[in-house]
Amino acid sequence: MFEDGTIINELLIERLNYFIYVVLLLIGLHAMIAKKNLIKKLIGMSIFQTAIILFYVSIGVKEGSTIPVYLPEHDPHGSHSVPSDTNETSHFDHGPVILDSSLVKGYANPLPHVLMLTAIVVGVATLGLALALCQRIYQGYGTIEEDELLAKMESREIRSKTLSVQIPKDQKLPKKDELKKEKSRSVSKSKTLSASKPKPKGKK
Amino acid sequence: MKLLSYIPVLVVGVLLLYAAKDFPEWGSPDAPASKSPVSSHFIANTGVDTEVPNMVTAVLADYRGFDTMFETVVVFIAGMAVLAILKNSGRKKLVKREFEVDAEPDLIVTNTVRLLVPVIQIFAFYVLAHGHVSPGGGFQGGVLMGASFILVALSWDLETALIRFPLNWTTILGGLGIFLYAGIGLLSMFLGGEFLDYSELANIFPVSREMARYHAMLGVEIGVGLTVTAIMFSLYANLSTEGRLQRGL
Amino acid sequence: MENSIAWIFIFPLFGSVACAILGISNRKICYPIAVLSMAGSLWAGIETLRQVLSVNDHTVSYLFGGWTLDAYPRGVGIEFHADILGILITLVVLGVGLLVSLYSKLPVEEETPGKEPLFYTLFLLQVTGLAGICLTGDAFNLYVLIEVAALTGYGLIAIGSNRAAAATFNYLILGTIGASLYLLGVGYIYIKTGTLNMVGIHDIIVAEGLADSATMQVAFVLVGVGILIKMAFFPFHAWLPNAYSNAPTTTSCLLAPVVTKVMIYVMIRMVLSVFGVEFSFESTLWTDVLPWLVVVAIVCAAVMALAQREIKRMLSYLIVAEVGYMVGGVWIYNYYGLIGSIFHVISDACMTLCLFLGAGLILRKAKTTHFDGLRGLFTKMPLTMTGFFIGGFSIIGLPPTCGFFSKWYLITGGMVSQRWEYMIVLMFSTMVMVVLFFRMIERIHLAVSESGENLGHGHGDLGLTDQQTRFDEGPLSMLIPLLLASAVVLVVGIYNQEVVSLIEVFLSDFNLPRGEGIK
Amino acid sequence: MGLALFNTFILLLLVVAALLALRVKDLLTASVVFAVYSFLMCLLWAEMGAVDVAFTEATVGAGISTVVLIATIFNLKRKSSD
Repeated sequence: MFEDGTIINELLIERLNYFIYVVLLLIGLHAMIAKKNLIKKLIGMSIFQTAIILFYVSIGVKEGSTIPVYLPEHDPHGSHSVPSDTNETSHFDHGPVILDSSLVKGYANPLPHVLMLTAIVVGVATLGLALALCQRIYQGYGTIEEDELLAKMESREIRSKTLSVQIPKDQKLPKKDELKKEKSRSVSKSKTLSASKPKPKGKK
Repeated sequence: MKLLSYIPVLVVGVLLLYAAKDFPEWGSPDAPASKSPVSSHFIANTGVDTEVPNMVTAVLADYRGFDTMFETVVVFIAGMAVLAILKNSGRKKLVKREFEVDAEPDLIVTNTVRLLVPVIQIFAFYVLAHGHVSPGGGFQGGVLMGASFILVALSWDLETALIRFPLNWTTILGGLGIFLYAGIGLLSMFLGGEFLDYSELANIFPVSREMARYHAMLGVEIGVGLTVTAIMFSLYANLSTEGRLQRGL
Repeated sequence: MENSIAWIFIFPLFGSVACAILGISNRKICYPIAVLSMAGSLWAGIETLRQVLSVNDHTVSYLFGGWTLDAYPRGVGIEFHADILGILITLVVLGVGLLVSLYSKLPVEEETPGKEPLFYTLFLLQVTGLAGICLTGDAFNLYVLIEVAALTGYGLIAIGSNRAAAATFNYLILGTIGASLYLLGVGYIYIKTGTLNMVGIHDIIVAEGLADSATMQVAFVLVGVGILIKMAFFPFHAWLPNAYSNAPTTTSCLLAPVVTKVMIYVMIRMVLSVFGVEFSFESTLWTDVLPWLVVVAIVCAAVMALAQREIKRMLSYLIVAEVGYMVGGVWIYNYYGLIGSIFHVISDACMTLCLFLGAGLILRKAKTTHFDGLRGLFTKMPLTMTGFFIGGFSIIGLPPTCGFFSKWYLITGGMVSQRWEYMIVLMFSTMVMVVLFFRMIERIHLAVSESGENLGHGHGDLGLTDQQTRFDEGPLSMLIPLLLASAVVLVVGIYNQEVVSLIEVFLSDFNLPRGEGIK
Repeated sequence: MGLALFNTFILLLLVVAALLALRVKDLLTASVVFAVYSFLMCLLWAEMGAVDVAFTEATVGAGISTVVLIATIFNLKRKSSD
C-alpha cells in the first residue's frame, strides 16, 4: 500500500509531523536495542520518549487556534494582561462565563499538553535513575559497554559459583555475632579479589 | 546480529505508518480529540469552575490533580532511588577522573553567578506563582530553583552548595512537598468532599468555592515546586560524585 | 466508610513520606510505620470489598476532585473504578505487601544496612503504585501508576549488589519500552475517541463502531505488546530472571508475586472492559496467534527452569511459565479459561509468595540457594520447609492447594474451546514441576552428593551428620509470614468455590462463549 | 505558509540532531547534541501552541537532563565504542 504515491505524498506534505515522529521513534528504539554503550542507550531512550510526546502534542493542534490561556476578553477576572484605564471595580464587571462552541475552536486542546508535562517529568526521573545505575555498574565492572559487561559478569559468575559451593562444606552453625563476622569477611574477600585483579581494559 | 535489531524497528515502523493514514485530518477542529466533550469542557468551563485563566494549569492541578500528585511522587521516587542505589556503594578512595582539572573557583565566574543566582531564584518564584495566568507552574519553577543551586555547585564546588542546601534537607523538603500536596487533598476529604476536592476548602477559608480551587492550586503547585527543587539538586549532587558527595564537577 | 478507596493508597503514601523524613533521625521507626500503613491499607481494602459487594451492579466509582458524573462529562476528572475483579487483585497486592513488610525486618537490616528508610519509602510507594493500577479507571493515570511501580521496582532491586544493578539496567530499558508503547497506544486511542476514561473509551468504541478502524487495531497491538513486555511474557522475558534472582530477599518477595500478576490483571481489564470482548477476540488476530506463542513460552520457560541449579533463579523461570498459563487462559477465549486465568492470578500470587519467603529463609540459614546447599534442611528447619513445600505443591497443582483448582479451570477452558495444544503444554509443564520439586525434596530430606548419589546407608539413615540435623529454625518474624502465606494457599484452595463465585459474578456482565457440557 | 516552512525545517533538523547524537563517539559531544535536539523540540512545541510543554522541555530536557548526563559522563568513560 505504500507504493501508492498519494499516501507518501500525503504523509510527507500534509502529515509531516506524524511521519517525523515515527522516524524519531524508530531512531530511538533502534538505539535502545542495538547500541552497545549504556549512555547511548539512554540517549536513545530519551529520543524515543520525546518522539511520543511530539505525537501527543500534534494531537492537540488545531488550525488557527491560540495557546490554551484565556485571551483578555475571556479572562475570568476581566482583562488581566491589558491594563484598563477604568477604576478597580471594572475588573469584575464581567464574571466568568461559559464559552460558547464557536469560541472553543479558538483554543488549542489543553489535555494533551497536560499529559505530556507528566510524561516529560517521568522521562527525566527515569533518566536520572538509569544514570545512577550506570555509575553503579561502572563501579562494579569498570565498563559501560554492554558486551564487555556481559563477559565480565559471566567470568565473575563462574568464580562466585565455585565460592558458593565451598561455603556450605565448612559449616559451623553460625551464631548471631559469627554471622556478622562471616559477612564482613566475605565482603573483604570479594574486595581483595576485585582489587587484586588488574584492570587491563582501561589501556585498550 | 546487527541486522536482527532492525526487525522489531521495521515492524513497529510499518505498524505506525499503517495507522497514520487513518488519522483525522491534521489540525482539524472537528477531530475527535478536539471536539470531544471533555476537551470542550476544559476550554469552555475552566473559567467558571476554577477562575484560572491558564487552562493547562487548571487541568494539571485540579481536573487531573491526581495524576499530578503521582507525577510528583515519581520525581520523589527518582531522588530516593538514586540515593538508595549510590549511597555507600562506591570506591572509598577518590579516583582521579579522566578529565580532571584542579582549579580554584574562577573569580569572574563566581562573581557573575553571585549576581545571577538571585535573579534566577526570583524568576523561579515568579514562574511558580504566576503559573495560573501564564505558562509555568510548580515543575518549571521547581526546576529553575534547583538549577540555581546546581549553578552554585558548578561555579564554586559541591561542598559550597551543600552548605546552603544539605542533602538531608533535600529528602525532608521532597517529602514535605508530597505531604503538602496530599495533605491539601486529605484536608478537603475531611471537610466532606472527595480526595483532592479543593472546593470544600471554602468551608474554612473566607472565599467562594471557585476561588478555593484557585488558591488550593497555588498551594499544590508550591508542594510540587518544593519536591522538584529538592530532588533535582539531590540528583545532581549524587550523580556528579557517585554518591560520595565530595568533589563534584 | 465512604472514602475507603482513597484510604487504600493514602496510608502507604503518607507512610512512605513519614519513612523518608523520620527515618533520617531514627531508622528503627521505619519498620513499624511500614507494617502499620500496610495494615491500614489492607483494612481499607476489605472495607471497599464490602462496599462493592453491597452495591447492586458491584462497581464503585470514585471521582477525585469532586468532578462528579452527574454534573460534569465523564472523563473530566480522574475516576477510580472498583469492580469485583479489581478489588480482589488489590486485596492480593495489599495482603502480599503486609506479609512481606512483616517479614522484612531482619533481611533489610542485614542486606542493606543504613538504607532502611530509603528501602521502606520505595517499598510503600511500590505498593501504592500497584494498588492504584488495580483500581484506576483512567488510561493515562494507569501509565503514571505503572511508572510509579516500575521506578520503585528498579530502585528496590538495584539497592542490593552490583550484579543487581547490572540486571536492573536491562529491566529499565525493556520496562521503559513497554511503558512507552503503552503510552503510545493510549495516544492512538485518544486520537480516535477523544477520551481517556476507560468506560468512556468502551462506550465510544461501541457507539461509533470503531472495531474496524486501523488506528484502533494498532492501538490494541501497541497496548497489548507494551503490557506483554511488562509482564515478562516469553519473547520479552529476558529481564525477569536476572533481576529477581539478584535482588535483595525482601525485594524479590514483594515483586515476584505481584508485579507480573498485576500486569496480567491490566491485560484482562483492557481486553474485557476497555476494548470490549467483541473487539478483542473477534476483530483481531490475537486469538489465533497468542495461544501458540503461549505454548512456546511455557515449554521454553519450563525447560529453562529445569536447567537451573539455584532456587531463586529456578523460581523466576517458573514465574515466566506461570505468566504463560494465565495469558493462555485469557486468549483461548472461553468462559472457563478466563475464570481459571483470574483465579490463577490470585493463587499464583499466594504460592509464589510462599516460595520466595521460603527461599529467603533458606538463604539465611544455609547461606546459599544453590541446590547443593540444601542437604538435610528438613530435619533442621521443618516448619520452614513445610511452608515451602505447600507453595511447591500448589505450583505443581496438588489438591487441596489453590493451584490445583485454578489449573483445573484452565484445563477445562482448554478442553471446552478445543485448544488441545494448550492442554498438552499445561500437562507437560506440570510434569516438569513435579520433577523439579521432587528433585528438591530429595535433596532437602536426604544427603545427596553433588552428582546426585545418595550418601545414606539403607533404610532410615539419611546420611546426615548431627550438626546438619540439629533443630535450627529461622527467626519468628520471618517464619510467621511464611506460615501465614502457606495457610492462605490452603484456605484459598479449600474455599475455592467462594472465590470462583465472586469471579463468576464479575464475568456475568461479559458475553463469553461457554461451550457445552462440562461443568 | 511561513510557519509551515519553519515547521518543516525544524522537523528535518530534529532528525539530523537525533542521528548525530547517536552517531558521535564522544559521549560529551553526544549529550550536547542531545541538548540541541531537546531545544529544537521545545521550539517546535512552542510553535504548535503547547507553551507549557515547551517551557518544561526547555528546563527539564535541555537543562537538567543535560547537566545530569554530563555529570555522569565525567565519572565514567568519555569514549564510546559506537
